[in-house]
Amino acid sequence: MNDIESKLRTEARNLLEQGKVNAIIGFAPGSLKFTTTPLITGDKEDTDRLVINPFIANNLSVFIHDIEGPVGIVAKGCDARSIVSLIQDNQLAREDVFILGIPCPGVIDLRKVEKLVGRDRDEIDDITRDNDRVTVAVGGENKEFSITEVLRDDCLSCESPAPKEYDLLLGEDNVVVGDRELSRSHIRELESLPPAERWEFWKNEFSRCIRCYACRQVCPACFCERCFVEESEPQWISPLPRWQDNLVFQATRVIHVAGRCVDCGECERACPVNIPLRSLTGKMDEIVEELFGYKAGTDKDAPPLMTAYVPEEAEDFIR
Amino acid sequence: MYRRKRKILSGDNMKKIKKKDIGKLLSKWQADFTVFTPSRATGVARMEEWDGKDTDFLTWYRNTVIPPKNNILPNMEAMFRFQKDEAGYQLEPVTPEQKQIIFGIRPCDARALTIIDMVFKDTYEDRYYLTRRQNTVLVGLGCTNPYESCFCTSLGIHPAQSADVDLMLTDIGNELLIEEITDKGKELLGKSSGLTDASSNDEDSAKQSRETAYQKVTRKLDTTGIADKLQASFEDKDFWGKVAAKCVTCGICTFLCPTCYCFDINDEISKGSGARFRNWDSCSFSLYTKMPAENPREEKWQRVRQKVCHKYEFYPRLFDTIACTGCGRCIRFCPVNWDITQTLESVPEHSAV
Amino acid sequence: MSQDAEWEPKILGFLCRWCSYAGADLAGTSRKKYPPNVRIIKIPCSGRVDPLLILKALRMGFDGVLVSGCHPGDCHYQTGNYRARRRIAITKKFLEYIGVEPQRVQASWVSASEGDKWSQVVADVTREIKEIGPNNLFADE
Amino acid sequence: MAITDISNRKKFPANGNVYLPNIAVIEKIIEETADTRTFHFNFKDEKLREQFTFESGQFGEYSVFGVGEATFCISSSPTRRDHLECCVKRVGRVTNALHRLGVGAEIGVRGPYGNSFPLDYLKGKNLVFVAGGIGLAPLRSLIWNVLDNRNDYGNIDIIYGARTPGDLCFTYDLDAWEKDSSVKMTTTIDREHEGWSGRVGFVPQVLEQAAPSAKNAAAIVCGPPVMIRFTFPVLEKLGFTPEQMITTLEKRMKCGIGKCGRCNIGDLYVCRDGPVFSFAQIKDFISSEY
Repeated sequence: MNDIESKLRTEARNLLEQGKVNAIIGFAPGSLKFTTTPLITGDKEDTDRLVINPFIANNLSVFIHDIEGPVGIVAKGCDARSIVSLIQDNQLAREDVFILGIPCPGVIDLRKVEKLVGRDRDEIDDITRDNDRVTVAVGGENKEFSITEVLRDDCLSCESPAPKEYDLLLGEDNVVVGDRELSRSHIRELESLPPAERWEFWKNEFSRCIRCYACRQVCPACFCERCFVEESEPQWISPLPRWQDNLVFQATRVIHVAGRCVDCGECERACPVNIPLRSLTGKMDEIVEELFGYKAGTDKDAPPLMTAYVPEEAEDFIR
Repeated sequence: MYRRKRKILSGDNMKKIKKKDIGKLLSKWQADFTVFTPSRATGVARMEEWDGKDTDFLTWYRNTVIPPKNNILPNMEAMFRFQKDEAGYQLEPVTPEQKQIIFGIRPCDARALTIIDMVFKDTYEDRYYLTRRQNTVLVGLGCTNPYESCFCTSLGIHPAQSADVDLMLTDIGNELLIEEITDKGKELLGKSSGLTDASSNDEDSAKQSRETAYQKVTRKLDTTGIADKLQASFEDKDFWGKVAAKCVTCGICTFLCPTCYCFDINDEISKGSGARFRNWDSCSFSLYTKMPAENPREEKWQRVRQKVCHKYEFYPRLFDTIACTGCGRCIRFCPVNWDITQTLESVPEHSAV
Repeated sequence: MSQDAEWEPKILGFLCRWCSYAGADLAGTSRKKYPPNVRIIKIPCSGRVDPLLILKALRMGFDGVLVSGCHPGDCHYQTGNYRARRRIAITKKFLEYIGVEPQRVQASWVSASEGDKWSQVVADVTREIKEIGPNNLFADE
Repeated sequence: MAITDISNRKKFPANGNVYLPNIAVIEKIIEETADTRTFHFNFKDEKLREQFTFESGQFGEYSVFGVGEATFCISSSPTRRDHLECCVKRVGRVTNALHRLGVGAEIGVRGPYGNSFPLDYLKGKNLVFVAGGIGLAPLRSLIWNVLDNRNDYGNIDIIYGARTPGDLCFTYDLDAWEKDSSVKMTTTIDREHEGWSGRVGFVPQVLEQAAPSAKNAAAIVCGPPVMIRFTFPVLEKLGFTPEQMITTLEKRMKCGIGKCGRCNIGDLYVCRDGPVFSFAQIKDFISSEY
């Protein structure tokens, strides 16, 4: 148990004991190797199970809506941005959430590790990190990698691993280890293709989409009570999982969450059929930054991107 | 508990084949069947039409992400086409006629088909499912390396033995031992080439291989009295609320579940002609049971409860078997690590109803 | 893409009822000649245009989409067209990124008095879309 | 007797493929309320018209091709066979599409599915029909069935209510039953309404006031879930046992034949084991699943 973990447990317990929050949302050990699982509890004894490690993958802000009244939430930098974004969108009152900020060490991407060592995650014995080096013990061998090789792409482009918005920050702000360009390399690669090939690429990717909607369900920015795909009069897109409708669904989703998406990468991690969704959301983040200088979830007092305007902006494409 | 009663043919007519000759065997079968094998060509592991050369799956394949139910109950299939002319609507049913082999199906997924057969045969026969089922030969391949999420042995399934397939293959090193399980399998074997007789040594190493696989399934679930326990806990909102708290109600666990068979029916039309389709649906979605004025499963704990109880309480009452084969996909692919074995182990003891 | 001489693009126009729809009306009543390729849906304000409508139109096979509203500063609802502008801007860029030809998503400000401008916009948009050819994006093969 | 005995369920698969609808033609449309219509229809195929049989309480799956299928009970009585009827409230995609159809339009019909009201059990008994709104549709099939065999049954009480006078369906039937001296008909609306001189009050309250005897009786209940939920306790108070209370349930359905999954209450499938249930069968589930 590390320092942050023990501090977190104490603070979380106190919050519940003092009745400041109705529930704590954090991470507990998962049932599989190298996983954690969301812990959502009002029971103070449960706080002893809270953990902080390089596998705290979920964006926990997605659970805030489930809890009535004030809630204490363990937040990485990206989670906190999602919380801020929810506040901007009037989905949440600042006083209803107690942010237990943690300087995020970066989350290890198990798909990357699997690829690097050529083994599935459950065949790996251990993954340990020492600053910028990561050691993967597999098949009686220790393989060493640089942290940038195994961190999630969204972590590589992270500019503030520790939340800027918090009630309590557990530990010091982290040094940014990221490599923004590396994290966007797939986007650059796609951009270098002719349009028809780009379309072909996404057509192929969405051919295997099974419409499980995990991307939407894990996304804190997807908070609509009824998603457009569920409307039947009119029926905007067919419920059948054709690539065309899968692609329309996802493209619309990405546009709808523009200015709310904090590039937490959870949609991509959740996708059971490996569609590189972050290459869509990440591009959208670039677009809103380039056009409007906007970064989602960085200023809780700012109006949401799509409700604001500057009289003279983005006029060049209009006749 | 439900057990498949089928005679497994004894050892004296067992065959084997060299792994390097599998390609030839599949090519031979391709003359009469569409052959499906594990494939990652589309970017996700699933049973795909064999490309005529790649047998790499023999090294990487542990199990598919998309379960082979997709090849019998596809995630989307046309049921009939319709067209309107002067005489009115004309309907033309679509019948799945393709004869297919699913090569490499795991015992858990094969059992899953046996389990969902019961629904599709019950009261009204489902032509689409049953025709595909009839037209399919299952060639099982025993596991040698189960996942950490696997718990098939807790549900009476052997990771490397199966009576739910037509032919069963066991990895014995450089070769695969072949057992005939059904007449359909026997017939297919008759159309095969490159096989040699297996020796008693081969059978011993197959036995060894199976035993090792069995021992490797370490996740255990005690299912004793589970249906009664669930029934007694049905109204325990506290329990279900806790269990469901971290569920995000996506459709991964149900869509990737080899025994989840629920579907939706939808029409498509353009310029007067169209088709009726069915596609996978999931009890995780609130829309699944939504009626105009009410929804009996509006809350996510109700939907999680439905999923668990359907598999471990209702299905056993209806068909005398648990509708879960311990394939572990719902655990492995869950974005929040919701673990059905943990849920089932934590069902509280209530006094019986 | 094959260029059938007979082929004429089908373009879906979302026109704000206060300015552009009136502008198009004016173009009609003043007998301006312009291509008949735009099918018009009257909307209360260009701010009504959800990107979904644009995608749905393309999915349905329209060769292009034209959103037209009041000039900046003239919105009947004060800010609707500014919001539309942000939305269409990101939609256009994003669709371009995934491989949709930028010409397929068009926007214009046309006031109630600009019948001439409307006919010009339609002529230009139709020509541009004609140049890139039919929308085969969602075709199966 | 078991109401959900499925052994004698009528199977009526068309062309051996249960999912393939039969073409039927709309012959007449009756405006019941502002959003509810009754469709009279007949199968296009003459042979089928003759062969088709059903029992009161069974339902069908109705198609508007290109839009989809929806589930409605057959609201006409099997004793009156020159056409079939279904009553449709406009609430969604398929029902909207059905309302757009006119006389002569073709629809698809699959069925009949599900079990039916237990006539053998009901014979010789006093019957209490309790219905709300469009919930009268399935009961209406049974009521006419019973009235057409009037001597087989005892007293008949009908308690029917709707939100407003304009929401009362089958007013032509209500008039007929009102005039029938062998029927005790009570019509009520939820709240006072201009021009309504009849009874006012919610169906369960009116039932409680009417207080039909439970002796040698059976109550058949259908209406919105909230009405059903409040009606059972009243019947219990009046001395009806769970076995004496019969209802027909409505759930979202797709296949109608127990495959697609969604309409279950516990291990009972409303389409396959129902839609007619005794309260005894469903009381364990009714609190949280209905």
